[in-house]
Amino acid sequence: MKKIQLSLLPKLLSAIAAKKALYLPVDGKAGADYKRYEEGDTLSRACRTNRSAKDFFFPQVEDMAAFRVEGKKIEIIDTRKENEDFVIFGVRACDVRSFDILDRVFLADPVDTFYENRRQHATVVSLACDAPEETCFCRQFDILAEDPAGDVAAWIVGDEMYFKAKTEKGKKLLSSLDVLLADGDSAPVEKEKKHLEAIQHKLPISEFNKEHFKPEDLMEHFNDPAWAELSEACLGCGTCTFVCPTCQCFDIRDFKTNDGVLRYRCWDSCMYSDFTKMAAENPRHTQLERFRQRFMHKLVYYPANNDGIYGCVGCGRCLAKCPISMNIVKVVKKIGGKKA
Amino acid sequence: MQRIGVFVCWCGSNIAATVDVKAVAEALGKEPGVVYFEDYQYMCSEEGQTKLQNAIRDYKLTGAVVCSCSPRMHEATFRKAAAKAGVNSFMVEIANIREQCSWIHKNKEEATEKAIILGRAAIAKVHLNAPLTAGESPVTKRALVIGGGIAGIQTALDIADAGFEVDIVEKKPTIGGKMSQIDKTFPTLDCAACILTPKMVEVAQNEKIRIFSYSEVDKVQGFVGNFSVSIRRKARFVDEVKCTGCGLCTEKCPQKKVPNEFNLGLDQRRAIYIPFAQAVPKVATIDPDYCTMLKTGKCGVCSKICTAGAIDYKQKDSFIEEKYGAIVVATGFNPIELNKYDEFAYSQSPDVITSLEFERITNAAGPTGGTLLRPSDGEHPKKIVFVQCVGSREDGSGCGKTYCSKICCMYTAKHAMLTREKYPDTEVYVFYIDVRTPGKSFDEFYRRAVEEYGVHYIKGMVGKVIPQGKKLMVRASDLIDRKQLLIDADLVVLAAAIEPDKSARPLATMLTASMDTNDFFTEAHPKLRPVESPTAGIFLSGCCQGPKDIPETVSQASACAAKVIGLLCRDKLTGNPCVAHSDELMCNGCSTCEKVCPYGAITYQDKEFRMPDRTMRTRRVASVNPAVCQGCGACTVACPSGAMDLHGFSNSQIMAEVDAICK
Amino acid sequence: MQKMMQDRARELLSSGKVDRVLGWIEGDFVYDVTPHVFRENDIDQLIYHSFASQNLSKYLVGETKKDGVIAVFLRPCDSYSFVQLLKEHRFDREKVYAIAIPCLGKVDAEDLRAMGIRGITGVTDGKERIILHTLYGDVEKEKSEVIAERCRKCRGVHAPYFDERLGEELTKEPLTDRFEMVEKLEKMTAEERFAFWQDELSRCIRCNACRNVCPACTCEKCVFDNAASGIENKAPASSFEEQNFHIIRAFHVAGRCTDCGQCSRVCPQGIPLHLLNRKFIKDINSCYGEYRAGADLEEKAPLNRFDVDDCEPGDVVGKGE
Amino acid sequence: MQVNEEKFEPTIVAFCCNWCSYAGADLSGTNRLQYPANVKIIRVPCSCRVNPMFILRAFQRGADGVILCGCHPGDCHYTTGNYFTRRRMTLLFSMLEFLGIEKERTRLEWVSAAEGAKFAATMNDFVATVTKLGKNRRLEDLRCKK
Repeated sequence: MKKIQLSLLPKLLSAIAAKKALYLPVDGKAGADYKRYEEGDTLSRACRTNRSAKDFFFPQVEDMAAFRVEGKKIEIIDTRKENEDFVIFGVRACDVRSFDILDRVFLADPVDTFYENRRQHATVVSLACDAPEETCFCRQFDILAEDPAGDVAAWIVGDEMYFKAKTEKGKKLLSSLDVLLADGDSAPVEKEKKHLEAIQHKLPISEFNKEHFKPEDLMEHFNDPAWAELSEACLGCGTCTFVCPTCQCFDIRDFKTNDGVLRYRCWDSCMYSDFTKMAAENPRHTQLERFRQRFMHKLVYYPANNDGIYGCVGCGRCLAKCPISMNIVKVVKKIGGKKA
Repeated sequence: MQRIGVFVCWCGSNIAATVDVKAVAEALGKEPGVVYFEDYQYMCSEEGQTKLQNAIRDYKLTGAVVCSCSPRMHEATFRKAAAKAGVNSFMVEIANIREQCSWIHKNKEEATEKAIILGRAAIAKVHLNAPLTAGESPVTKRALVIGGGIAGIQTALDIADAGFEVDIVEKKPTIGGKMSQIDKTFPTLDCAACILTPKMVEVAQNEKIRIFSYSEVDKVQGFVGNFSVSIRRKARFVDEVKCTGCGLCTEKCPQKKVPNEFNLGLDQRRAIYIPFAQAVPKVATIDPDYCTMLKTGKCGVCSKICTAGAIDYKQKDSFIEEKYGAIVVATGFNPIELNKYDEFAYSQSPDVITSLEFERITNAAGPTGGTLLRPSDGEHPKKIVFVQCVGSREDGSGCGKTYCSKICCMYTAKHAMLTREKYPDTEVYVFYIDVRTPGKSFDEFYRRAVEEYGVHYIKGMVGKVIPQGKKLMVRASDLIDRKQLLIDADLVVLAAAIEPDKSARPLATMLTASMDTNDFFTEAHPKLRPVESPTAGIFLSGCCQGPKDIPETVSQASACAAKVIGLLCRDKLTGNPCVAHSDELMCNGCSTCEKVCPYGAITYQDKEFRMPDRTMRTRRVASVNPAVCQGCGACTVACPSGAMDLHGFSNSQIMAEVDAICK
Repeated sequence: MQKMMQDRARELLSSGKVDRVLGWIEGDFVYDVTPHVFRENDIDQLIYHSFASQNLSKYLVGETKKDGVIAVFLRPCDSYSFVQLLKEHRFDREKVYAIAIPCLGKVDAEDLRAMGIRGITGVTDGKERIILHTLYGDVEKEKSEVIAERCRKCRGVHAPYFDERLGEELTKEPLTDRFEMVEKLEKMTAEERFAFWQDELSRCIRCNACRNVCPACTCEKCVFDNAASGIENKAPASSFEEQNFHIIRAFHVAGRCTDCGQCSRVCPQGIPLHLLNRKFIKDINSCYGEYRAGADLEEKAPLNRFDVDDCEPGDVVGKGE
Repeated sequence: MQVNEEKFEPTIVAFCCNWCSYAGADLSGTNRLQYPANVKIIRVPCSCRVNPMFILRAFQRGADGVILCGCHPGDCHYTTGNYFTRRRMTLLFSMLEFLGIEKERTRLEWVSAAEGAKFAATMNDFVATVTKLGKNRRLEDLRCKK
């Protein structure tokens, strides 16, 4: 366990930034968002950034290759840039869990080397949640906001910040910062954890019947008439999927440059009518089907294929951002609730 | 993928001198899809066209790019040639490397580079071109002539002679126009009435011609070959069929104080009138602004004396709907208003008159019976000053016109000469900027005026005319003798500029025909298509297109008739396939496109569609009538969903050109 | 008001005058409001308070494709969207029963959160004041302090094309001049404006919430989703794409936008998108005369008509600085 | 300071309506009136065919200035096309300016078929203005030049 006076945090951040690219949530005009550290930036204490931390490994837009056309010749150009080592500082427990969920998709065979590459270069410093929003429900997915995973976990206790390395990478990072860090006692952290856990238990979203989303119930859930009502107001925008830390669908597209083609991938949303154009059209014709797909994926398909791990981390972003306030909690209550 | 051939024209040295045509051909030959390239001295020549056709056959081309002069010049030529070789006309695009490249750039390197880029843009467009086939529409074999002056008369007669029906719409009670007001015509000095009135009679008697006098065009719809026109027949309060033209009413009408417009207000007529003795139709007209009966309901003299019972005070404007294949505009001209020319004292002294007023004063049928008398006191003027270019050839800053009115030099010479001939004791001065006399026997005519008739021609402008007692003091400068002159004239005659008739502008809007800044109708081509408007089916006759004298007007009128006959001879017209079309699957049916369409080419219908989820749905969608659409593209931009696109100038084609240029 | 609406809806349903009722329903939180199609069995759940923020009119496009008549509640701002949609033949008027309801101005939970008001569990609305019940006690605020930006310019007047009015018309003076921010931006230098918009638009994630919520954006297929349009695009892949999307979108709704402000409300990134629309509205008003989209069913939209002596771009562009 | 920069040569896209402005451009060629080769003309049937999309597209692809030429108001071959153009471009240009795009980069001009001299003068002036302004940085798409 290491610690540092909060007043010295800027020094610590500078020290990290001196060695590696450092990203951290910073308060902005419209809430907190991750940005590359610049001298003077202060760590946001907001429990949730607008965009999730998945951007670091699975950015919204990523170039894959380019084709240069000269006359009648076509040349293929590798646009891949080896990523520099970087540190993400202050990731909340929900977002940290999302990395595991993404890993199971992108690092499974065949490995997505773009993703893998970014993953390998990253060191994640997580931060325990001291002031969750009423829309937070990560605990429902057995995520411990008071004791987040990551390469290094951090807690703010009083005017001190405590760090605990959880992986080799984490240890390396902490040891590289040895000069600035003092040894810390784990007792205050343990006490803080208890305190934070108590807060978690007070959060309003608690009756969560996710146990009923078993693979064997797939057809029953799929055919549930409640989907019609749930999806009736859905606008078909991609807000929920884009703010979601675990949504991992992408489209690969060609952009016509002045001398050829740039092939890139970008996030796609299963909520879109032009998602996955199989044989010219989206097989999910109605918004009901598209809406159902998203939640069935998170709650049934994904756990069925991934040892029962749900594709939701309870970060609550979709609750806050959906233009019509339709979200996974309402879905769970309506679809899963029946079994209870 | 298209198989494109590129043909670079040298245009002799017009292109080749500033553009490295070989380099252009080679560079474009490297473009994707280009399977053949060639450069040649004159692509538009028979030999050049054969080269294009051979390449199409030998290399199985699906499209071609010709880098040459403006598409406005030879696009049609190359498209026709390609069509003959089996490639759809619309698969040929022109890169304009002459007017928009070689002729405006001096640096060969720069011009060559630009030519290549223009070529690339054309290639990019051809890649997205699709064969287009023009639709066909029938032709209504009847022509409408708007305006019954000498231009309209001649055009109507020629068309009728070819066997087609013609209607003349004339806003005045009689046809005849300005020529009927003129006394003698230059350069032959024959009497205008003597040559015009027989033609007017001919029109009246021609079975193929209908005259709608005292009428105006109210609404025009449709397109070339298929116009439908609504004609307003203004109430003349006299039954045209019953009226025998005896003229008794025009003598007995108690309302005598109506300015006679035929004599330009120099004398007065009655409230019921026939403009002049040879009017066609010779039918009386009641002037509602002056008729006591119509204004107060008390009088009815004309009705009482008319033995034919032709008077009808209750007559109302009526409308005639008729279909036409072609419309001829022959709306003519007017002298400009001179109220703003204070320096010439036009509005201050009745003895300052316009040339047209002079015509009436010297006309045997005019207010003075043809004797030259001053309007003010009826005395013989002994000293007359003619001022030319009043309101013509100005710099554009004043109230006048920038153009030359063309006819003033000649008619002023005529006036001067006739005055001197009839009244040798009269001194005649003519002030001019230049004397312009191009035309058969024109210069000889002018020289006779100077040499034989002793007219004083003075180069210089009149600065001011000051009425002083019975005299008009004319202050002017003589630019040749470099001196100031002061002439005590009895009469000043102003050669006022001529301008298109005021009715032309709203008519142009109805016809969707374009006009220049002076309100003269524009030709489809100033040299090669001078009697056609750019709007298909609209033809131009006479001064509505630009100032003209009588011989020129008549020849243009006949040329115009020839064009109309050429159109009416055809049974079917092939349309322009570059028209808008709506992708019904994208269309919202929101009616936005309809609102910006100037031709009313867009309508909406409810159609059944099979939706992606396999249900059927009725949707309101736009549909474009390709025969009515003229292909402007206004709708394509108004449409937010992009459902509306334009054949031949599609969104993707234009963007491909943009891409190629900005590379 | 809520009670009145429930009663009237129940009446309409039971009389058979309408088959469904479009209104708002509450979720786990008081601000967790979703548009909902009610039938007799669930009409008790219809709510109406300061968090009933969604514009319902756009749903009519889909709802009128179904059988039967649907009743819809129209707040003043929605009524303009309603007319605009009707004008563009986007729904079947025969199948709609429109009920005008007054509105005291809406409040956004995100705004309150930014003000430090958290854990909201309930709300009591008043004309001048609002009481927010939170986990940490009640917070009472002047309405003018917390009201959403889009509601500040509201006069409370409905577009006159509804079938009946429920409650009284609450006309009011706007709290702000809606063009204030536009004017402020116009007074900046081009550099400053560019920096401002770069900062804003660079946050865009192209989730399409602004577009999909917009009652003017009802295209069968948006040009940005249509590969054939040549500008199809799914992601803010470059700063140009961000600008392009928002310029074209604003242009496509120019003269059609009713300034309902939903675009800015739903933006998860807090981009003030309504400023783009208001810029167009301001220009239209000053160049072509006052025009309010959705106020009149017959009047031609400013971009679908012209005057021969309209101003030139040069008369407008560059005059702000 | 080292003066090593080559003279900046802007890329200018000119949309010209077929009936007036394109003919005007031809006339300036016929009269051998010079204007810079930076200007490349795209022929459209009417100025009202020009979609804001095209203008933005040009900037995206690397244009430094876009000029749109049509018939004088009242002279449109299609009667009313340029009136719509005028409204559309007034709003579009104003919006671009609102977004901080230099207002000098866009222009709408009325050039008749008879105004070859005006066409050349307009292009000379526009090229000079845009050259002075420098490269379009605010609306370009960096991916295009990859």
